[in-house]
Amino acid sequence: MKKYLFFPGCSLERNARSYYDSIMAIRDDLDIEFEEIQDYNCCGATEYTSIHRLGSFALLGRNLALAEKQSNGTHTMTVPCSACYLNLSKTEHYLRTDAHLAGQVNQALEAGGLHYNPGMLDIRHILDIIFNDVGIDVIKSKVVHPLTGLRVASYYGCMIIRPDYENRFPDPEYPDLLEKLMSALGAEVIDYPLRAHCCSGHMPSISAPVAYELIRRLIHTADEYKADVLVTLCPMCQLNLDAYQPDMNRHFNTNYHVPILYFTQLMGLAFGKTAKELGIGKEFIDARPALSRIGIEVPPAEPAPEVRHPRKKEEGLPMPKMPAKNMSASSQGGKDEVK
Amino acid sequence: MAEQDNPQKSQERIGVYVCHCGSNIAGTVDVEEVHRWAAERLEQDGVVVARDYKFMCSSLGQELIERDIKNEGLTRVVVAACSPHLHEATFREATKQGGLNPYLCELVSIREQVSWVHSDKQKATEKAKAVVAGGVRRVIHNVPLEPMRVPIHPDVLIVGGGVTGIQAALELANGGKHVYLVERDSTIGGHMAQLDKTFPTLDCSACILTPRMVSAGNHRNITLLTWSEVTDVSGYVGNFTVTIRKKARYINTNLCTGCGVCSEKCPKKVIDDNFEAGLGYRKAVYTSFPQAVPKYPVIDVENCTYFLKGTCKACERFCPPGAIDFTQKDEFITVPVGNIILATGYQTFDPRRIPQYGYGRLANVFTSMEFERLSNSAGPTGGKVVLRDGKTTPRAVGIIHCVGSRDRKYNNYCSAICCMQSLKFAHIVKERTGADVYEFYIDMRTPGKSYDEFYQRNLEEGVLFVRGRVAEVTDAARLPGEEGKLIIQAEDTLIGKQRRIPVDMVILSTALEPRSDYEEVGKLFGISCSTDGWFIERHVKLDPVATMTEGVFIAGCAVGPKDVPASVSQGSAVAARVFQYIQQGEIALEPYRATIDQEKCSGCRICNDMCPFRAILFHEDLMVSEVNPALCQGCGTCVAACPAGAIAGSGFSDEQILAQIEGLMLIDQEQAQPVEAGL
Amino acid sequence: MNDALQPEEVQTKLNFLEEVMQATPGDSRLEMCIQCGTCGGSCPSSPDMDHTPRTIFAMIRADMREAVLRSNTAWFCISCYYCTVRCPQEVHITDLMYTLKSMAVRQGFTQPNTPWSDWSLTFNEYVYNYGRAFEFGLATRQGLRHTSLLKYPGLAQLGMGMLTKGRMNLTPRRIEGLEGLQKILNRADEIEGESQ
Amino acid sequence: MEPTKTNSSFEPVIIGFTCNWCSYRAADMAGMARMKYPTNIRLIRVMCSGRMDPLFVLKAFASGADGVLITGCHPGDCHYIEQNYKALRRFLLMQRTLEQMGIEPGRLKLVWASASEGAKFTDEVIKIIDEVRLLGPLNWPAGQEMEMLPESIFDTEAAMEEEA
Repeated sequence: MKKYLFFPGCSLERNARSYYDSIMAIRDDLDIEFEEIQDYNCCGATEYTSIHRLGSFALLGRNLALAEKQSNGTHTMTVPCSACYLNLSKTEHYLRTDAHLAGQVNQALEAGGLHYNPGMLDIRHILDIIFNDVGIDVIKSKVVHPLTGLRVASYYGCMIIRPDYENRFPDPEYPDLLEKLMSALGAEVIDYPLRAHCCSGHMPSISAPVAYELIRRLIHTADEYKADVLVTLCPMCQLNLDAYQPDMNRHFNTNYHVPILYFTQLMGLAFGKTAKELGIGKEFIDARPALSRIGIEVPPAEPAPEVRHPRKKEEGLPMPKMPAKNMSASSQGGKDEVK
Repeated sequence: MAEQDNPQKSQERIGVYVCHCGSNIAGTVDVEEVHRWAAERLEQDGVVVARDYKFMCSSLGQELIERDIKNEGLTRVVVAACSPHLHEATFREATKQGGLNPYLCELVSIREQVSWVHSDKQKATEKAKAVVAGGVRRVIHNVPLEPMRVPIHPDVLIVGGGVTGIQAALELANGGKHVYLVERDSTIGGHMAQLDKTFPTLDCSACILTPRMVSAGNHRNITLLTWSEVTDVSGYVGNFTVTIRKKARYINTNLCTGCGVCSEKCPKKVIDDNFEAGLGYRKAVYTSFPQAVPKYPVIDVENCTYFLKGTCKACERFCPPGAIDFTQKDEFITVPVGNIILATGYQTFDPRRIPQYGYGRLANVFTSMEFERLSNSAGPTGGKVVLRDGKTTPRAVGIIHCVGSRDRKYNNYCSAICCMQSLKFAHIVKERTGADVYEFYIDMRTPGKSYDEFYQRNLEEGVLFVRGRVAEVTDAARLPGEEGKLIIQAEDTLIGKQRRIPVDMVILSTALEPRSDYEEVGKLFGISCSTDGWFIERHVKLDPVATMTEGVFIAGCAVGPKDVPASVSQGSAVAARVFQYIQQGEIALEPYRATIDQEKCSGCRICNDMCPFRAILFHEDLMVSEVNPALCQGCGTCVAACPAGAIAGSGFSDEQILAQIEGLMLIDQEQAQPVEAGL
Repeated sequence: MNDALQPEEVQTKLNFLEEVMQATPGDSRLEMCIQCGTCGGSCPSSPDMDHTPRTIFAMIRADMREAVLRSNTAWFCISCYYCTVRCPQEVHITDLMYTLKSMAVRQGFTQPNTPWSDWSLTFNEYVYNYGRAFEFGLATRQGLRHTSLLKYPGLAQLGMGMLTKGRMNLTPRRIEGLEGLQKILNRADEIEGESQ
Repeated sequence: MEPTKTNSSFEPVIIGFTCNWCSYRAADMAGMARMKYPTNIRLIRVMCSGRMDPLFVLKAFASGADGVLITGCHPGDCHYIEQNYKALRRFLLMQRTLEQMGIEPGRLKLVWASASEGAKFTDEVIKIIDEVRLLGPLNWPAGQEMEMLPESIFDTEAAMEEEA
């Protein structure tokens, strides 16, 4: 059993409780253990750093210092919230590379009786841990209810893959970790083009129309690609796309219905956990109709048939070859095809 | 204390010359202070003249040295300027003109190793003083040397059969010199053979290139070695020995008539990633294009059914002269040449590295090379500009500049040809389809004869220019009119607004990059590459086709991105540069050689095995070793190895180096004990 | 000596460009901007900004302090970092937007009661007073002040939904080490004040 | 902040030996690319790192240098085929000898840099300056006469033979 420090962040306490619950529900299957950081404070989201430069580093420095104290042999701290992840890793990065800044931050931390040694912690997103440390093979071996027939759009949002201070993710524009993960669960993976676009962040609170437009784009394209569900890995993305979806519909006079779930919830379902323990049902856009298709009556697992290349083979000009590590268009569901 | 090391004043009369190099040196080093210091502080060492001058390498600067030698009776010269690799020859020549042996001149670098790498003026000045003192102390121990002369083999090796290599080969061959033209591919012609039109005149590329290819192929002074690669180079200027691997073609070229029946009958169709840029097909036995030179096909063993499964041989069965030979093996030949020209060209940037442009994911995003083939009348669509479905004519086309160029994540440099190439594409699209064409550029760069006029012509033709680097290309429609289109999203920087422009086809003007094997090639021929990977010129402005390695020359896109006219100019230039050597008949080599003082030699033979050139022989009768100067290359390893100190290395003797070390440290002793030094 | 500006004074007075760069952590590379517009083209909210980020950088170079700090551009940055990863000159654009926001607040250029600056200030107030973000308080304060509930009636419904689904607390949670945190934040602001 | 252990005003002098074909050109390359490094290093050109005589290193230390940097072509790239391997063997022996004489081995470094590695050259120069600065001044009797050194020091070739 591998042990990690765990930084839940404010959202996972209430608004993203189902993210927290689903992570806890699958941790035994993944053979990982979490040591939660005690009495952590808010990471400041995108706001604290907007007003207080040094203060924001000190705010995060307190969390790093607490984590270092609790580290006890493990130096990897995993973070499920993308904003917390970015802020913590950014702070670690700047403290490690800028000795002057590190000095000032530790001077501030001293006022609270704390100290952080830059370089002591590896900050990693939970997706990174699940994908790279646990690995697809283990995940596949734990699947008892393959999500066969469920069309899933994978959505990363921004802060996990950009700016990616430690180069942990191979591609800031078109990643495919979640796609591989979802296909390991037996789901039908959609080549969702807006996978790394913005969920509108704090915009709903600042300028609702701007937010609605950004949310519309994402939901519209997911709908175009006939996604049954859109999975996410960030509480803010989930909140914006889920809770504001009805308002967005009202604003544009549309009628989209794209349920937004955490990827850990789908993992839990595939691992045979109950919808209830995974917190399913707390979303605004009800995921149950889509999920009922893969409930108890789910047909026995059979390998998904290969999706045909959208272009007819013998006519026309050949497509450029894509490197093997990326998924090519032909291996993922396109806009116009539903199996 | 320093004086105690040198109690006697040196007998030599030394002139010290400190170059400003405009502000290149003078901007960071107080050159006047350096020459003043040298005059005062190094007087004991024999410095009788110390001057600074704006440009020592200018004729006036050189005359300064000549005049001082004559008028002041100088016996040694120290120039503090740029790297010896640049101007050592210049100042030695000036010294010679003044009447001294050229090897009594020492050039020390205060530009590449001082002013350009430091910014603190005071510290840089102190270091420059140390460097000058090192040079002065060293030059006292210089001895007159005579350069060694070696004959130059008149044959020339040219690597790369693109337009640059062809041009150079023809120039030399027409001048009566024999050329080995080595090309990795099965045909010469290079990238230019793939192009449809050439800007700005829009001549058909094949029409102007193929006659040259044919001339090169038929020329009695050109030995064409296609499907071949250089595997080894040894020797030095004038006397290289080059080993070339002739890869097996599996075609007996003595019998083959180039009729093409083999390709016709071959049942295996393969995507042609090379000549057709992945947009068309070829067979497993193929010639890249009908006008290929030589006309002989090759068998692609990775795809040939016979090589994969042991059956088929359709080509063999149908070949009229029976030229197919499945038993052929790679062949190695060794040729002596005097000079080598590298015209190895470039490769294009792989736009899959910029995922937001969608290449490889979105069918109708094309690279510039794909578009060349698409618009080429000999290409897969017969020159019809259509989408990847092979039939639909686009109604709107977006052309994106600087894909992989001018971007710190990929290549810092401007690829030089993309603006003009993009204008050419715009013109062709307009002419053949009437589609709306959008050009997305950061800066329009059209310096060249009639180039800007071509830009004007595109404006007249109604091409729409958007100044803004494209952010992304997507098929995710969100506005009316975007359905089923590719949407190009960019800031139109001239109005300061984000725009989304729906098009049917996107062409990426991809960067020109150094060949991926530039490092191995550089190593093989002993030349260096810039951090980008382009070969480095001896002098970027004044000697752009020579390299720091004597006898190895570079031309064309292997030196940096270039269009056709510039490549051809370099092809001619490099030929002229090589001619000069061949016509001289012989070349002077640095006379740095080892010699063994047989009186001191104890016959221990340690040095014998040290020499990789086997230049040291042992006289069993006398029990002493001796250096053969014809074989010695002057590395000095044996000099350092001799336990008896019996081996001397001319040009880099122990005395010279030890004195230089002392000189370099002189300034610190002065700072430590300024009073005692008694200036 | 005449009254002309002394050379040292000329040197010590930073222009706006230098000031912005100095106030940004690390090497922001702002001086390297080539005005290509990749940022403005990539930005999800640039259509709603007074000026695109690229324009703002040109204005910074032109020393247009007030126009830059009064504009809504930085406040509309959502921190998606597309501009940062796509910028061919590797300018740290998102970080620069944070710098501009804090400069605007410190130099008094934000109009009071704009939803954007209020949002940041309110958010930070909760962080300072409780050590945690407090969604309910934030949403109600922001909603009451800036959102016309008549125009967006769904927002009230949303709040109710959050409560009934158990996704929002009615009272903020205070961390135990709040006193220490406040000392840390105060000290940080002091140090920053000293160094400026 | 912890006070630094060394005297910060100490500026070491490093003598650098560069081979004509690779590392001298790397130094030129660094200049042409306007890379920056401190002024503490002063370079001497030899034709090959194989020319490096232990005598040169000792002379540099005896003349007041605090460190010596030997640079050459990468193994396998030597203009003279394999002479840099000889430089390597000699270097290892020299380091051992220096240690016996009470000179920290860190004061003598061997680094490979090809003609295109201006950046690497720059990095290595900065590195040795920093490292020697930490070691502090080399307090060798100033101007020590070479003759005073034990004869055995120069006998590295014999030792090399033995090793080989």
